[in-house]
Amino acid sequence: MANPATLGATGAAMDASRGQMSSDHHRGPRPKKALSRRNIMLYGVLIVVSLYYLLPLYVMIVTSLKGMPEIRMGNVFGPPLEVTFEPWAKAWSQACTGINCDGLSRGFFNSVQILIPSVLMSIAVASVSGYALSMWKFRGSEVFFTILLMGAFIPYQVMIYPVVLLLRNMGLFGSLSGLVLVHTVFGMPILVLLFRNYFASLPVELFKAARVDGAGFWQIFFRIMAPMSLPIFVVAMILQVTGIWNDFLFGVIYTRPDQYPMTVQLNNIVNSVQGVKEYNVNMAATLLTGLVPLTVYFVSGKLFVRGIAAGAVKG
Amino acid sequence: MNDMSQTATGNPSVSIQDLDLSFGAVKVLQGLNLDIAEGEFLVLLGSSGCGKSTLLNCIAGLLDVSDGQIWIKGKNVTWAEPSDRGIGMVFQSYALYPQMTVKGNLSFGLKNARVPKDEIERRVARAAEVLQIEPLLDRKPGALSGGQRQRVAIGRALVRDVDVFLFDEPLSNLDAKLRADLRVELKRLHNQLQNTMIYVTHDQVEAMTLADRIAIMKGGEIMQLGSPDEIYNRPRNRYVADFIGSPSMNFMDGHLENGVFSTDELRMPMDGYEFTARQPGGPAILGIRPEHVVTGELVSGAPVQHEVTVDLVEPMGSDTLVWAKLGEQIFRIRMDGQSRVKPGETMVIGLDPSRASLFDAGTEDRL
Amino acid sequence: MNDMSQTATGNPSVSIQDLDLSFGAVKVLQGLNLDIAEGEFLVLLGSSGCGKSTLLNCIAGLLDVSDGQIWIKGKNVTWAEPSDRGIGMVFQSYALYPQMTVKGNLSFGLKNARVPKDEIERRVARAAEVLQIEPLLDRKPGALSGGQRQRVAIGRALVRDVDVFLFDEPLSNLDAKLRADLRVELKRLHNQLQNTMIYVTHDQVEAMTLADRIAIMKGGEIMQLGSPDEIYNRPRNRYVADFIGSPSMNFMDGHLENGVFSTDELRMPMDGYEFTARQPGGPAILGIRPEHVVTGELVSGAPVQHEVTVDLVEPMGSDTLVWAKLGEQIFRIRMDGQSRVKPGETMVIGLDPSRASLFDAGTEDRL
Amino acid sequence: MAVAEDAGSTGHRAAASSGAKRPSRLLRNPMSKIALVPMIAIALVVFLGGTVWTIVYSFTDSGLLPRLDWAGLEQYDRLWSTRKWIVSIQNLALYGFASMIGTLVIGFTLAALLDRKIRFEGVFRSIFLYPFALSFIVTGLVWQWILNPQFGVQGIVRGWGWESFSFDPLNNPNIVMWGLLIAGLWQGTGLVMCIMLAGLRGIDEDIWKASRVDGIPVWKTYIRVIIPMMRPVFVTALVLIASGIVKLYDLVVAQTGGGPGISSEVPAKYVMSAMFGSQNLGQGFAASSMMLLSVVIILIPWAYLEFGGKKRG
Amino acid sequence: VELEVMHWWTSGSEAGAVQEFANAFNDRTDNTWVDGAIAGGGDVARPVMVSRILGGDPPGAFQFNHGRQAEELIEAGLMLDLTDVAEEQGWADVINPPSLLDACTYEGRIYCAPVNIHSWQWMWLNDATFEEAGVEVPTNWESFTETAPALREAGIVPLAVGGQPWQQNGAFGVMALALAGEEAWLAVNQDKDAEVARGEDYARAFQAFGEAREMADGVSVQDWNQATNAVIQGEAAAQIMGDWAQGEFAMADMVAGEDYECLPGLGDIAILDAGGDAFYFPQQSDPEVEAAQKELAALLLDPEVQVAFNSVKGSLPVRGDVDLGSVNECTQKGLQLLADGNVVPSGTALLSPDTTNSLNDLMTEFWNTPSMTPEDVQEQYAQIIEQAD
Ligand SMILES: Nc1ncnc2c1ncn2[C@@H]1O[C@H](COP(=O)(O)OP(=O)(O)OP(=O)(O)O)[C@@H](O)[C@H]1O
Ligand SMILES: Nc1ncnc2c1ncn2[C@@H]1O[C@H](COP(=O)(O)OP(=O)(O)OP(=O)(O)O)[C@@H](O)[C@H]1O
Ligand SMILES: [Mg+2]
Ligand SMILES: [Mg+2]
Repeated sequence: MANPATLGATGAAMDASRGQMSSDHHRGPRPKKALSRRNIMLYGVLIVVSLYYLLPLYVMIVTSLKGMPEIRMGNVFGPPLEVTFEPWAKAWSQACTGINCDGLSRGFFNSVQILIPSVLMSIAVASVSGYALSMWKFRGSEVFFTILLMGAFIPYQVMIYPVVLLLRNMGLFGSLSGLVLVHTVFGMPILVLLFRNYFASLPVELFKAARVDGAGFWQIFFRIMAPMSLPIFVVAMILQVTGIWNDFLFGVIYTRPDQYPMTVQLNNIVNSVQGVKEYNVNMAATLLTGLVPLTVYFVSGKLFVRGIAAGAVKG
Repeated sequence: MNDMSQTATGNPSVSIQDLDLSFGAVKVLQGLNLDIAEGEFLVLLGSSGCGKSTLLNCIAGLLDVSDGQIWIKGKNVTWAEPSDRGIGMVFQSYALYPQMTVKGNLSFGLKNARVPKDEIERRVARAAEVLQIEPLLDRKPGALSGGQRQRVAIGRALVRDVDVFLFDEPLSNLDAKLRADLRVELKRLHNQLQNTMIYVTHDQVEAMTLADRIAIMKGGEIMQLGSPDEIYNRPRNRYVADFIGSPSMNFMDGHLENGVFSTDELRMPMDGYEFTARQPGGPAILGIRPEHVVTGELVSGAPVQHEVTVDLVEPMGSDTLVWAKLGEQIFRIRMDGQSRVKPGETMVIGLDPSRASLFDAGTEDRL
Repeated sequence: MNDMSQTATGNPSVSIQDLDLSFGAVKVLQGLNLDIAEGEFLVLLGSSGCGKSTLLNCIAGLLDVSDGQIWIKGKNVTWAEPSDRGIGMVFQSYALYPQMTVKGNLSFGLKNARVPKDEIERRVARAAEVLQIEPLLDRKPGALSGGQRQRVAIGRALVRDVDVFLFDEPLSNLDAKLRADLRVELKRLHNQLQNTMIYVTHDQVEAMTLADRIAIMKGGEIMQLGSPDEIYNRPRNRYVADFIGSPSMNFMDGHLENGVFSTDELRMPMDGYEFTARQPGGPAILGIRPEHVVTGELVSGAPVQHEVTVDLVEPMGSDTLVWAKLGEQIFRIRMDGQSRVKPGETMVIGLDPSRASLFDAGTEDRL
Repeated sequence: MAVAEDAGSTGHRAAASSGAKRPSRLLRNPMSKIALVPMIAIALVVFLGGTVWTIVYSFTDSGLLPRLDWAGLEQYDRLWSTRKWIVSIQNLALYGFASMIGTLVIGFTLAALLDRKIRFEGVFRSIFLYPFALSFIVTGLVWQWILNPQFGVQGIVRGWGWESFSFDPLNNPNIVMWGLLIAGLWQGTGLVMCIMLAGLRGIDEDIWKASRVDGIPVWKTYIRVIIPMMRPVFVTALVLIASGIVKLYDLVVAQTGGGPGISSEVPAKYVMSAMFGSQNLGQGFAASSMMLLSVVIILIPWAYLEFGGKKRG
Repeated sequence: VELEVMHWWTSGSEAGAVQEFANAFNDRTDNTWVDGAIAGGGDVARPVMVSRILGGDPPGAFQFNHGRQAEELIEAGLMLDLTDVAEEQGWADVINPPSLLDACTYEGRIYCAPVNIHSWQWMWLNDATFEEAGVEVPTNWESFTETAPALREAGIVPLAVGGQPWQQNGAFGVMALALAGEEAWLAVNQDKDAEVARGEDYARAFQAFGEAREMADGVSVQDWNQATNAVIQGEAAAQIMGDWAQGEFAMADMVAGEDYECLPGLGDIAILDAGGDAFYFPQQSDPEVEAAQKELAALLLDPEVQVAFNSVKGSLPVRGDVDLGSVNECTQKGLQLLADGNVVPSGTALLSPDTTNSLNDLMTEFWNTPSMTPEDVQEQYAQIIEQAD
């Protein structure tokens, strides 16, 4: 095929005949895209904003690599003159909680032990509730949901004593199952909201088809709905992992010392009222504590956005 | 009692009695009666929002009726679970389970019903054979084309060995070509299986080609129930007449007296027209389908002739649709695809009273 | 350069030259050339995924082309902003701004272009009048029916006083009846405004009725560009022949020698057929449209006659589609709606070589 | 119609089956109701029960331990005559308003920027989201440092030679809430951004095309077309943000401890310090009852509109 | 048996001191010390302790500031009666000052074991700063205020006060006792006499506190140890803070009497308040546990344990009959005052936490609101005292 346009494909010819109408052989000027004003603005803003978000992380990392004398000198932003990993080691395995000096490592396993059943349990209960609320509505179900939603706005601290009394009556106070129950309860409002909205956005026909196929409540949930809802489960997991992993109040109130989560150690390292604050150890400890949720974020970042999309878009 | 439910013959496979359904204050279905014979292919046809899907969902047990009863195969199933009614349903969006393979989709219902393993195998194999989807059994729905998905959705109803199939606009998501092919396939399937089928659509070509009987619905009520032929040729009222047929029927307001219909332009003795009552009279509406207007050489044979002016010509390949003016009124005429008429020309058309329809101007019922 | 772009007459309104477009490694459009005359109604027709929308988006400036040029009204707009190209576009999903009233939708673009207030009023009023949506001006899109939304979407292009209208399957979301009505309205609008219109669809009835010229696309290339009549009667190759026409063309494999086409069953002298080349020969495919098969009394007048067995009958009201067997081959025949044939019967059909198409068995190009 | 009735009664109605009788509303789909029992129990026993319990005890003079010594409205009297409470409420109103707007605006803006088909979207998204993972116990301290007039931002800028530069939000009672906001936004916007981003991804591509053909600038399209379309997303985001604001506590304790003076006190902190600092549970309960009341006043009409008004198909 | 002990002693020296208790308990008895440390002070730890008690799973023992904080728990009968242990060990004879034991006594029964004494009544001065400003190191509040302009001149902030409310209220308490006198102080704190709080003597204290507010302008830190650090670094000249501040000077290798001075009672009235910590023992159903609790109670006041604990913690022992060995000048001053009986009960023993908290809020508001006059704050102070129970 004879292609006259190929003649004009060279840049020089292109510019020379710009705006000329007589020949239909030349190409219009192709605007430079990569460095357009729009892109400079866009990335400029993003990078500046990123700096704001990264600044605290930078301070934390830098501080965690300094020795105490250097910190006393007071330059928050300066890079460490002498890099030391001792604060990290100390935070992990030496920092004292009362008379136990084995750092965060002591609580790490407890945290995992609390985290796993709590996350599983809260997601299990919330997903089933959200599913029932969106697919098996009955008169009044929304009223209960509204009450539940109110729970999202109650400061946890207010609920400490009522929950203590409740757990006591159930004989669960001070046990791991009690704590799991508490996490489940307080995770409910937001999680049920998320799940309910997500399931409501799935096609009703699927539900109907499954009912015609003779599937019951649980079969529809496990065989049809749950496998389609991976993203929202990931979202719920991220929310709960973050919330439960970072929880201090419930962990310390509803368990006994041998089950204290990592955050109790973190609090003890960070919050000592008297004496010298070892800021470098504090920072290292915080970063260490945040590693688990951070890992979860990075691993599931893509699914996160997708899942929230489905859950949130349909109000 | 009207005659609708009596048209069905034999012991009805599905019988709907005085069905009412309201969403809150909105009454969607009202006192609906319908009997569907064993092995019949019934099409529910109606404009959007008239309650077709609602009726189908009631039959399937996916909506709780407000009042009335539903009988399937001689059993009152008004409050039975969907899976216990002996029905299979195919949805507009197919509603295939996306994470299961085709085989999984087909066998899900059977597994729920605890059908033995080898029996499941047998039935799935048979359905796959009937629908020619054997090579697809291990794929997931996402990897299927629209037509294939449709077949799987039908297969899902098929394997369950049900008495009644319910289809809710199963072809409306497909493009024209595929729709035509699957329509034929469905008809073949029905001939082969001889199950009762209830089919919702708002495509009249589907309705006309597939149905043994068509129920035209409007606002939650059945306007007319009859064979495609009956509905096409003897619409019970103006709504049905207008609804069925594309391009739609031409209507003329006029007056009927002593068996002669007349307007300002036209005088038309209704010889050969079968009146429903003896010698009606008064203001009336005459309806003539575009394809029943004759042109060219054939005009001379038509009982009534008239001159019209061509307004717009739509060549459609196989046919040509001419929009002409008869006095002030727009008149649609379907002509052969090879016809060459131009806007502005005048031509003579011929009308046959025996193929026309007459309606009372007030009640709009057929005269 | 092939001869396609030369078919257009006069100064082209839109001219597309050697257009290439790729998404990453996938070449969607390749070396596409197309000239569209001032005031022409061009329809892009093709199966799903063939690149129709992509081409339209390139013309609108919504996709950056990889290579080639686009000229509109004598200006090179290859890299111009969509709003500066003098085009208006109507989308399949309408893409109305849901939170604005109809009036807001119509005037949003104008306000933005700082058109004076009274001028905006004037233009909106005119568009509303043309489209008959005056009573809807204060409603939001959510409160409109499908057809009304469609009109608003057209109105949004209309008020902008553009030279070229682009439509991307504007009717495909509507039901059959509405589709037919709006089709006619669009045709009227074009007659009235005389703008250049480029219209994407995969519905052939739309294409046939609306187009001045149709471009049949396949895999990012234009297969045939010509008037509806040309495309219907003289398809350039087997793909086009198969694609256009519903029910689609019947094909028979055979052999052409000395102007006679023959299969095992049939011998058909091709008298009256216009060959594109002189005296071709060899393996060939014969195509005959179902509506060009004559039956009944007319058979005697047909040059070739043959007996077939009826397999399936689809009455469609106005027509009846008969699936018959000619030897082993399925043969579709369109008959009058009043015909009464039954499966199993045999009947005689007549074929007219002058209305048939012949294709080379290898290249599938028209002979 | 009567005929059909008769035919029914004589014909097949004899073969009555389980489907014939209308089952009671309660017993239909029992499993779905059983499955909701935990949620209903939690809603009623914990949240409603806990609320009622709290309100009841707000009328007592409970100190360290809850006990039913009635005190009438005394706690409320005292609450509303305590300056700290008034300041807390004002602060929360200010912070809540600013944070709501700020989080939505920043979250949406970032999402919009990320939605412009940019490279490294995943990296930017992670950067904006990571603060959500870190506990405020220490990040509050870091922000304290950064905002510290001597060795934080102010110090650095002065070090560059701009001697009169002044930026000490945490030490200035008038602007301390803004200092909190800086950190609050830092932590909370990432999640909202994710929600918004997801919402943006759900917008029909054709809307964008239409606005480009209409020649509408991008920013205007966002404001006039896209944002109105994302109402449900904003509602979800709002519930999340609002619940975070009402519970605002950790951030204040970590960053300012309520200071300088009482200038950055917030209701949740008032409740905490009344309950566990002053050992005056009654007072804490009274304060939290007031907080709940205002939440209910906002929530109930909203819930009514959301669930009560319209029915979904 | 394993006995869980909850406390909020988590910093280096505190934890070291607790270790002394734990070692003694583990070595000398058949029981095991299970440590339940929760940092963050009483506000964080208290709800945990109370929750545990309410939840029916109380710890074996827990730390409270002694005084009125645990009153309600005792009233509710949730605490173990230690009277028999106290009598057996003769606590009444050895505990000095006796007010400590009074704070543990409710309706004649003893419910807690005091373990240490901390006193608020100190002012710490960095000698070098005064030298730099060219003035004498002051010996009382009066002379300190006179040096203030000179210090300012030299670019030194006269007084360092941390941003937390308890520090400001605490500092005022010290000034009130020193400037208004013991009598007025006791009338206000012990007898809740609002008239005295409105009176002349207190007006002087408020005026002085107002001056202090001006003198403190220029140091903006939150934590008390940061303020102490400002003094150590020479940015500020002095700080009013409890004896726990001494540890910071020691850490910075400063020597009392040479590098820094300490003025008990601001040098005006040499008197100390005797605050401190005590352990409480919740009622348990298990008699074995109860036995262990009593063993621990006895052990806490054991002379050897007292010495070991207090020398690590840097506080003063509650027994008058033990010798801490070699101590620095400031500690010696404190011990001397204790021995001389120049002691008043601590604020926590006299005022309910509710009142203390209200006062904290008031004083911090005053401290941070320049427009608030000493007269304003005096009136509001009096009102709070009026309502105190
Ligand atoms: N859950 C519901 N709540 C309230 N009204 C409803 C509900 N479902 C359907 N409707 C109303 O009932 C009427 C009938 O709806 P239905 O879905 O049966 O129509 P349809 O005939 O199937 O229409 P289409 O051809 O568009 O599918 C409509 O007016 C619709 O608005
Ligand atoms: N953003 C994209 N990235 C990659 N491939 C794309 C993209 N958009 C379209 N395509 C591919 O380009 C081809 C042409 O798409 P286009 O949308 O133009 O088809 P179409 O003819 O409009 O089809 P339809 O009738 O279904 O609308 C398709 O194969 C499609 O998969
Ligand atoms: Mg429907
Ligand atoms: Mg397309």
